[in-house]
Amino acid sequence: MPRVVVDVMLKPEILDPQGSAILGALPRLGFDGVRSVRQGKHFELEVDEPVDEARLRELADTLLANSVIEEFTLQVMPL
Amino acid sequence: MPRVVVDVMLKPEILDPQGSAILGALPRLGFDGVRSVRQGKHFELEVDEPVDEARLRELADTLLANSVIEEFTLQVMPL
Amino acid sequence: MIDSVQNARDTPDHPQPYSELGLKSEEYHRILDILGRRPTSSELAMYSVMWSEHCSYKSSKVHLRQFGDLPHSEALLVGIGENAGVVDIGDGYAVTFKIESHNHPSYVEPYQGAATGIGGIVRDILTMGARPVAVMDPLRFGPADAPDTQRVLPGVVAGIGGYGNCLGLPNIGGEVVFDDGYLGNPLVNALCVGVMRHEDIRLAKATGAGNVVILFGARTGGDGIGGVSVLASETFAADGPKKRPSVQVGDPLTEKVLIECCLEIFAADLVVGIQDLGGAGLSCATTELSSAGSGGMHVVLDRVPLRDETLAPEEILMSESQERMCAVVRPSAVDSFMEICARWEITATVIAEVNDSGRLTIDWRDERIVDVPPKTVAHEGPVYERPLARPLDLDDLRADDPAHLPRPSTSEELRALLLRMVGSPNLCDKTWVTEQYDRYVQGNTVLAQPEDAGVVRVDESTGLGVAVATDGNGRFARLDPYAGAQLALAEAYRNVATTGARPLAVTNCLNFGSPEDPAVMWQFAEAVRGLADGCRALGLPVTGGNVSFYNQTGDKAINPTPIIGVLGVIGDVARRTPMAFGSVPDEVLLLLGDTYPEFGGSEWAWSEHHHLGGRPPAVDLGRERAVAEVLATAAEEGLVSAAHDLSDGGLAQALVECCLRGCVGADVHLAGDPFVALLSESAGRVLVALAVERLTRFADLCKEHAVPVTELGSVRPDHQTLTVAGQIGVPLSELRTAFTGTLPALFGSG
Amino acid sequence: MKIGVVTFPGSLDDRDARRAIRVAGGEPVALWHGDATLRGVDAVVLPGGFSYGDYLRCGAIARFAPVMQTVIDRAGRGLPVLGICNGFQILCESHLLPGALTRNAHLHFRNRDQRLRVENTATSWTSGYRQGEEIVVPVKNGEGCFVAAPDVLDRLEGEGRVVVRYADGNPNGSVRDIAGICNDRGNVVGLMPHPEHAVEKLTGPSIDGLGFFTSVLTAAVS
Ligand SMILES: Nc1ncnc2c1ncn2[C@@H]1O[C@H](COP(=O)(O)OP(=O)(O)O)[C@@H](O)[C@H]1O
Ligand SMILES: [Mg+2]
Repeated sequence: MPRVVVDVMLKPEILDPQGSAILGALPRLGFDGVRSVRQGKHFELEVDEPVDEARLRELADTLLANSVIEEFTLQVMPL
Repeated sequence: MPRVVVDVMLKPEILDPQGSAILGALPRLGFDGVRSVRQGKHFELEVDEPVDEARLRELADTLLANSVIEEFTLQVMPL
Repeated sequence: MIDSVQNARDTPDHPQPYSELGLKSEEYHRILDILGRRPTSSELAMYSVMWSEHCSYKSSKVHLRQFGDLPHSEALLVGIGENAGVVDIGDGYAVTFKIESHNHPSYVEPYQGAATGIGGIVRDILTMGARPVAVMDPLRFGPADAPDTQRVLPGVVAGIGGYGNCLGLPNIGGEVVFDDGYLGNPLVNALCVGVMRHEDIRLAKATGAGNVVILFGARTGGDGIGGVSVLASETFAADGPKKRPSVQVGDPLTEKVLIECCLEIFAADLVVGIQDLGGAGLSCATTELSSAGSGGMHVVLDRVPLRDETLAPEEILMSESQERMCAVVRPSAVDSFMEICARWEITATVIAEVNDSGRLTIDWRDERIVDVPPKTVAHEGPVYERPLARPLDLDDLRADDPAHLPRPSTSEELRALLLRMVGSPNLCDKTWVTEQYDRYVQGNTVLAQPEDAGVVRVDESTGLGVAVATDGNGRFARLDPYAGAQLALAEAYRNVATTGARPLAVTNCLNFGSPEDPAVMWQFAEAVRGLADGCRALGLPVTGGNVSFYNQTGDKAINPTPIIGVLGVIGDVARRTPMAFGSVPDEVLLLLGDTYPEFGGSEWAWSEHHHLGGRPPAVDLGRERAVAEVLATAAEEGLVSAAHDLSDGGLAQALVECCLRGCVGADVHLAGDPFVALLSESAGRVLVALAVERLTRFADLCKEHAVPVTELGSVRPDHQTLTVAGQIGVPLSELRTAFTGTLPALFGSG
Repeated sequence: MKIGVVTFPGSLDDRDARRAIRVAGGEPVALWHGDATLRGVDAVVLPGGFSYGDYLRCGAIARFAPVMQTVIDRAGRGLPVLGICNGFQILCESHLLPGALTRNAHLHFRNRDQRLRVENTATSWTSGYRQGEEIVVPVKNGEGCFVAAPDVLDRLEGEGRVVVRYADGNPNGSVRDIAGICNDRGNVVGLMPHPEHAVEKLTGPSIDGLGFFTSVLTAAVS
């Protein structure tokens, strides 16, 4: 079955407290050299054929991402 | 600056209530043809050069993912 | 190119986008007069935001003065004008409390809007030197079954819980009300209560030349700078500023840590003055601190730690990034201050110095970009006497009395009505909402929702505590804003007294439509007058509050919705009166107060007939005082075992709630028309349960205060039915199903 | 007897846990996440809250705090450790306890008075209860759904390491109604419900939670 991957991230201008908390923890854990961390959501969907990408984008835009603060990328995985 | 992307998903045998809630909502919103939805986390890191991939995997394994319930994929993005 | 003071002098005719920033031409000219030159873009940004309705109260000020003119109250330690008022509750303790609105942001992004609403009010309370100890959330939504309510309500509730729970603040009460008018304009009001010792009270003023100003907490980003980016874009060359966020995201961890950090700083006595950064950000904090202080202040804006390096100085001044505070600190205390911040991993930076220049000056990249008398920005903004006009439809509305509406004519119909009413969205059980809030954290919550008021213990050794309730009824206020405000006050007052506390002080959040509409302005003026007269009659000070205008969808304003919060004191929380029947054997039921056939604006007329008309119930504040005195005395003497105030849904609703809470039945007998007895919403009434052997003493007490008492019947622990003699008997299980099923059916059960 | 309560950035019920220890007759000692020392305490409570905002995963960052390195080490040598809610999450993240706590099945934060059954009274923290005793204690969490691999669950059950179970309704979807578990020695116990909020009649639904704190006092004395 075709697989669709949607990654949702906060828009770059929006504060990401989750990413900041991770970034803040890294030096304490002995990980250096990480300059920034942003945390988002990753969705994996299994869909029927034929894949209607336009419709899936609509789904991502209205349901998976909150367009007020987030943006997304969508990829239909090759079978 | 090199970018590293880590996707963390619940192991397939672990119940994913968020994914199920989305799947359940789809028909009500008029989206058909989606068979399964799983929700995970997506991290984007900016790191210094040179990229030490082994060390980054360790970071993902100990901090970003909880190996008891989750698995991850890590990708160093081409510059 | 930086628009410096020198540049402003050199280019007096440079056109400025003041109207885009919301300034009227007269207001702009007033700035020219004050400065004797055109403002720099940074000054223009500061004036425009500080002179906005939200910050300057320019339309409401002339009315709100009535609160300041109330008779002096012994209990009032800090009055209106500071971040929050402070009252003395005895034993050296002081309490501060305040309500704020976050209505518009919560419509745009319900979760973050509501979350940052909690964050903002908590910082106001913290700023006074207090430890925040509880929050409450009066909420208004469109119809429960409207599609947009499905988006707004769950988001708002999750946001309030997400932020408040993470701060470790128990949520002890609130309101959830549905009404058509709030569909495009929900109301998200948030109340916070804080406790401190008298000597810990802190004020927002910058005094003492040579003292420094420390900005601490989150870094500054481009949040909430809205229209000001017009100015910023003027100062950029071709590439322009980065996109600015339309929504602020709250970071409750940073706020929690900021709270603990501030409390440690207060305990070490390291600050001379302190101010939170809320609306208008640094502009507000720097001008208010220096305006309230002794002289002037010089800020080096480059020192502000940024989250977004592309911010222009106007934007830094205007940013409303959350979780930031500003403290005025003696130079000798700076090191200790910084040590505490470091321990909590809080970024802290000296950004300014207090001086005696009488001016607020700000430098950016070595150029002077602001040089103003701070009072003209912060405290001497424009004041308007807006025109008032009684709404044209008011007479028709009042003439449309609900007396003509069909009423149940048989006991079967009455029974069915009762079940429909307890399951209606406004009257049904709110557990779906309140389960998402932590009520236990801090371990001092003695009463929380669904009790009439939240009660928190302040001192573990003596049992001293406070009770807080909020109320508001937009339908009553629509029919008569003067009476509506007093009814809200009376209900909150009664709710506090019902738990056994003595009411002490009032806060409010006045949610109205556009002040530019004379009809709205009339409603506002009437409500303020009603509230001020009401407080005078009850002998209570108003300690602060908030005005939220422009609550409307298109040109349709919401029902005027004054939300009133009352705080009371209870000497020993062990003596509080809960609402559940059945805690002692042989309880008899009494009704305090008089019942009249009053249905104007009632829940019955609205939920059954979608009717709003007639007159709201009559207000008798003398009676409210007497009822409150009876209840507080009865609690002190340990006379009553349960009490519940009568409000929306009348006696029927109160009986159902008390039976269900205690899991016991009751037998009641009613004199007169059972429909009126059960569903009237007459004010000044409280349902009381007490052990039969206390009856004589309690009746004497009521007589002493001229409070009418009616015997209603008795509690029946042996019998799981609510029975109204000669009318109906409904098993509790049936009531419970009707009462608890509504919100889960609408918003999903887990 | 001294019982330490650790404060992490974002801990909320630390003061409540100290109060509960006091009410039980013990001497509470505040411990700081950034200090590796346990200040000579005889037992440790990891309290509820949202350490580091619980932003990444509940307990995921707190696990690496300096104090946890000491707690992990001493727990292995028998120090009684109780993790309540966020503390339970930290114990799982630290692998002192098996399994993990995930998002509640209904996806909401839920606060309610919860009936529990005490299934194991052989731990340092539950010796004061009767086997099978039912108690009422508040739950309040957004990520309290306990999960573990089937073989892990079977081992936990087989070894009697399910310490408390939800009775009368499961508030978060935890497998097999598990509310709390212990390590094989029984000195480390983690549970989602909050016994520290059920130690005073006036502020809790019961005083049923007191037993956790009195148990460890007797355990340490004997
Ligand atoms: N949004 C909310 N948050 C917290 N508590 C709430 C909320 N809405 C209602 N409650 C609580 O539910 C109970 C019933 O509410 P309501 O019927 O409005 O009370 P009242 O009529 O006494 O004002 C009260 O204890 C109130 O504090
Ligand atoms: Mg009430």
